[in-house]
Amino acid sequence: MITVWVPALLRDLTGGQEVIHMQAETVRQVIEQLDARYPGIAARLLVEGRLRPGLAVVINGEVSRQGLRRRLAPGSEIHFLPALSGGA
Amino acid sequence: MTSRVRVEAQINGDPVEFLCEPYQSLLEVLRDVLGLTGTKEGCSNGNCGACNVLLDGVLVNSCLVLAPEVHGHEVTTIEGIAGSDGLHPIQRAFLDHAALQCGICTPGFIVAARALLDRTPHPTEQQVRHWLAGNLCRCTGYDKIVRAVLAAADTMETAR
Amino acid sequence: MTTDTLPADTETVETAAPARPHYRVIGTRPVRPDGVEKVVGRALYGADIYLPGTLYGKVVRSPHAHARIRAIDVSRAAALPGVKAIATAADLPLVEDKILVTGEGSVNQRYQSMNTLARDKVLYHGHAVAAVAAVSPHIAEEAVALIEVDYEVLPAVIDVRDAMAAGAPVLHDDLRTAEEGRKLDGPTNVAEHLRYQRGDLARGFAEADVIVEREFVTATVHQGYIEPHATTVLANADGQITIWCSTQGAFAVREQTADILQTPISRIRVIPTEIGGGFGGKLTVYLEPIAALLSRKSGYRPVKMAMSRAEVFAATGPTSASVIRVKLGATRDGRITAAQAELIYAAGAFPGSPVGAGAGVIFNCYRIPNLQIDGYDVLTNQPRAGAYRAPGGTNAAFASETVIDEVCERIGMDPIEFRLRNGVREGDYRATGPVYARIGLRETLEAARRHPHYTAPLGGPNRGRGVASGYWGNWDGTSSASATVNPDGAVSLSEGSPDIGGSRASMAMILAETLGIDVTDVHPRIVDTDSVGYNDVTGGSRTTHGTGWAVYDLGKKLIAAMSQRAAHLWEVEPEAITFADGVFSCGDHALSFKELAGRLGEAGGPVMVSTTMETTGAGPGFATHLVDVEVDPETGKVTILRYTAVQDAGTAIHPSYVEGQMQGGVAQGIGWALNEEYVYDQAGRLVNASYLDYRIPTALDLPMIDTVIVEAPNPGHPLGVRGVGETPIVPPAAAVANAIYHATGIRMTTLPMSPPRLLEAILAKES
Amino acid sequence: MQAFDYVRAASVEDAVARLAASGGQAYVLSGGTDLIVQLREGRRSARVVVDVKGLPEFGDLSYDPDMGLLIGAATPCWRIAADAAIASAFPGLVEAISLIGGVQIQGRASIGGNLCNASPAADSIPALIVHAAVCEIAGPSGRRSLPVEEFCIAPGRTALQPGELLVRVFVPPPAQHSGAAYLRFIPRNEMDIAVVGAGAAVTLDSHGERFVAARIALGAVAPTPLYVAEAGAALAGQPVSPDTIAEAARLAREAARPIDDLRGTAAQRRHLSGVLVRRALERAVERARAR
Repeated sequence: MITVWVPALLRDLTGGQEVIHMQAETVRQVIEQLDARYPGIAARLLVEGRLRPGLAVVINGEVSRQGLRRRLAPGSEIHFLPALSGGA
Repeated sequence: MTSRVRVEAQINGDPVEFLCEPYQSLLEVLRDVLGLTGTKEGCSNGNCGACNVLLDGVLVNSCLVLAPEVHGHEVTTIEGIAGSDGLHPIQRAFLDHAALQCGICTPGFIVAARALLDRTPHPTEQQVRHWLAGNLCRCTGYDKIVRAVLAAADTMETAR
Repeated sequence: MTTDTLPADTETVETAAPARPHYRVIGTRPVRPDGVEKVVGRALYGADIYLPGTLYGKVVRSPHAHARIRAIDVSRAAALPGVKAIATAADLPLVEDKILVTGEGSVNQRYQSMNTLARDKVLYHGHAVAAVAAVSPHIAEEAVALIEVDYEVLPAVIDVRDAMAAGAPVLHDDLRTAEEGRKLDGPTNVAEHLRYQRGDLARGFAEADVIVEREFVTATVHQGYIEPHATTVLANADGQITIWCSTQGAFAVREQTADILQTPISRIRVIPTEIGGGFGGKLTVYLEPIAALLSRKSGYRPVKMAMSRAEVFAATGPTSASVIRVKLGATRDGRITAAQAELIYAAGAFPGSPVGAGAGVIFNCYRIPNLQIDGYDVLTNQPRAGAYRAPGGTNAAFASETVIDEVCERIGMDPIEFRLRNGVREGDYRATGPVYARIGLRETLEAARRHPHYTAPLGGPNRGRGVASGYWGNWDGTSSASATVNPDGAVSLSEGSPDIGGSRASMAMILAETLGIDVTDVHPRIVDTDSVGYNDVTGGSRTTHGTGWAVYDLGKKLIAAMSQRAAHLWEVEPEAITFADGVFSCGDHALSFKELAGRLGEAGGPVMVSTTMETTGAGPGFATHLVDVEVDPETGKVTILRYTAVQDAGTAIHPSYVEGQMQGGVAQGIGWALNEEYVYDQAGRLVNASYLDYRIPTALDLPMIDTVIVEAPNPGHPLGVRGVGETPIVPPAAAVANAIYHATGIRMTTLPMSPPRLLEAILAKES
Repeated sequence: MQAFDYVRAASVEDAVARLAASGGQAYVLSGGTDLIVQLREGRRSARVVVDVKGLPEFGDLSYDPDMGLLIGAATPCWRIAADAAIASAFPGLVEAISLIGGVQIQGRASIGGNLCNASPAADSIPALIVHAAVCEIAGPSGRRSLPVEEFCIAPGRTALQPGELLVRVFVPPPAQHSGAAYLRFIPRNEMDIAVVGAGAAVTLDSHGERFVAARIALGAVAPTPLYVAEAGAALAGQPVSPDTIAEAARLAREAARPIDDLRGTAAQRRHLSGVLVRRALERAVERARAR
């Protein structure tokens, strides 16, 4: 099971849902499933099929540089954070 | 049109002769004409001490001295501080006490500290701080610089 | 040449398990390898490069805060004998949007181009408009005065509150507010709105016994590095461009210059000189693309450019002024129930303030069940905000840590006790979301509470003691390095992280530790962009972590390569070779690293290894600071009597330089707290662009700064390292403000807490 | 840096002739710590600078307990401060000149330069005023004297006429039972321009209980350094007490005509005028009693 924390300004799309659990093996799958459940989310996270510039995917506290290809171990927690926070 | 000035001076013990514009600073001539780039430019208006040199043994900002003014005088720059063994005790102390980080202000501090210890061989911490207040350092918070100067004073006393 | 005695002011606290390994080199205090050159004045910095035939470049800068450029007439300047080239924005190619992450924030290259030379509008006092190259600095200066720019002056906006108001002058007609992947309607100065949110804010505040809410205002401040920006650039007719410059990142200079000039990146070679301070201010290019243009246009002569101190203040990247609102609720027994913050940061002329990082700092020290943080990146007619040591962190912590002090006072709880009750530890979630691995906040709090400073008598009237903690996320990033073994057993190390505060010493120590050799037998060099693999900038407190890890990896590769040579020599399989305590052995055979190095000629030849790593695992840094102040109630002047900084360094490689980072960060934080600020006139012109009137602390303004290094090893790094450079600037403004309160009973909510401001508050309180 | 010529004056007459012939385009160069910055930043423009440091009178420094103190206009501050006899006789003056810049500035800066730069915030001028110092001026029609308080007439402007230059400053010997002090307020502890400066000189009766005479001057609160005659006059004949000192401080505060600028606010300067005059008077009294 993967735990996905929905960015605060996208929660209007998830009906206020803060945390979403799902089965997924990659970040790409996470976004696809999010978009399937809450249409419109992918358009806010991606630009031309890639992660939006300035957006970082944080997996278990670590910023990933592998973008959508990044594989996820079971139990992973995912945050989408502004990249400009300099590792914060 | 201004005319260039011929200047003869002693620089770090050597007789030196150069031509300069009348409005060039000693700092510019040291760096651009004489290749003595150890003297640094931090502000060019007398507020940071990076360009400190000794003029007839007196500590001055070389950015506030016109090059023609040193005609007939003695100038000591950072390049002239070390003795024959390569390092002055103040330089040694700066290394041992990690008294530099980026190092850009270091030549000015060392020249200033040399002028202090020439005049006041056993300064207090407060005297060191007062004397060095015209030298800005943005890296260290001055702690290790002050300690290095105090330690150098001790070393020089032991050597005396 | 190792001085391994600790100065009396330093205490190193090793924390509970996992036990720190025994190190032979790490934790000692050798003389830095680049030290002698620096103390004798022979080290070459940005302005110290002199090539034959060099021209001198100078920049024409806007005298207005906001104006449209109607026309630029360069004819009189071009006619001046000795002038060899003139450049304006017309010489720059158009650059598309491209976000470049620099480690301390991100930057859009289109805006970088517009910042390099103003295209249609000047957006701040000091904005570059044109540049000249001439045979002497004096002629270049005269030529600058002969360039006539026809401006249509526009209304300017400096304060973020004004910039957000309806009817404010808009800097960029095409800017729309970005909000998590969508753009809002209508022209604006608000470039971005970001939000962190968790739990139920209303319920959290309802549970609180005490709620404190305050608004804070902080001024624009500058990094104040002593070395002004300087570069020499030589463009060749074959398209090759060589750049000598003082920078925190040679590869960053290469990429930015390539984008701005639309030149293939491989045709640019950047040779980093020694760097005279940066603190985030030397991550982006200002002069390099201009000098390259001038070099091309002058018939491919080298062009040297160096900023004056006034240009450094007016036209580089200071950090943001801000308005921050904080509301915090807690129970009487000292538990935070809810926290809310709104951070508005001035970005200057182009988007990219560190508001995101500030939003990360503001509550990340604490476990907060219900919270909301809103950040706004707002354009103003000021130079584009650059990074400055823990960008956005000092102002954020000034707000949150003084509010916490007030909460403690209201519930009658010791401020360290309160922080221990709420402070984050491993497994807690950051206010910004992700979970923490092992961290050292609590260790810093406990060490501060144990420190004699915390209970020492204040010793006089008008004195007060302040406490504040601070967080910085730190960065890991990409590092490359290579090493070769010399016949005498010394190792030459080539790295690409500009050494801004002694990192060569740490790199040499890490390699010496790994190889079991003396630190003096490692010769580190910072090399150019053609001579080492890619390196991210020296920023984000990443160098000892990231480049240190790469160097550690090099050490492992060297051991493997040397083991092969030993195997060859002894005619055994490489797996049979063991390496321990600096000695390769197999059966009766044993050779030290040095001995084996001397026999490489017969053992299979020279050894060279290289590595390139995208490192991970940057461990967040935490600090707790104590400060005693005395306030002159008749003048409003604050004297810093005593300062103790406690910080978790994970593993302190070279304790002297860890202490140096702590002391330097504290000094800058004190300057920010008490005196430093940009002062503008009514028309938005900067009026204090000098060290005389932009008042950084002198040696007479500071006491000795005591340091306590706590070591809670970072599990994300093979040596337990965490970055130390930025965290120490986070707590000082808050700590000083809290101390001023305890001395005077006045809560200062504006930075700097300069004498006129504090005096006004004192007089208002008295009447 | 703008282009200008550099000449060494061969004599006072030579300097006067060059200044007179320059049409206002010549500046006298002594320590250069203000002039060179101003020329570099374009705040003053010159065709020629006339270096007077080689002229004998300009480097004078002599003190005689009966005759007083004579300071050449180009004598660097460090030489004055290093003279123990002068420091003991004129502690307020030495206090003031020791505050001009850091030691690097002290190595060059001179009292003559501080006067001729005519900054409202100049540190040495209030101290010279309270010591009743007199300027010795050379010009086309010979020498003349001028009380220091009349030397500055506007920010950056002095009473020197075309062709005139300041040669020396004369400070009369301190009276019996007298003491002086100079204090300034700056945000840091060094390297700043005075937000307010205050000089005070007092002469007490032989018991040290009553003011015989007093002079008070302020810096940075008016277009020129300000001699506050009425504040000193109010003390003459009065007992030394917190009340009389407070009254003098009040008069000084009221005489101040400060402005807001980047270095301070008018309200802050007015307030500090009173505080610093009180503190300077207290210190001057202490010194007078100790003598």
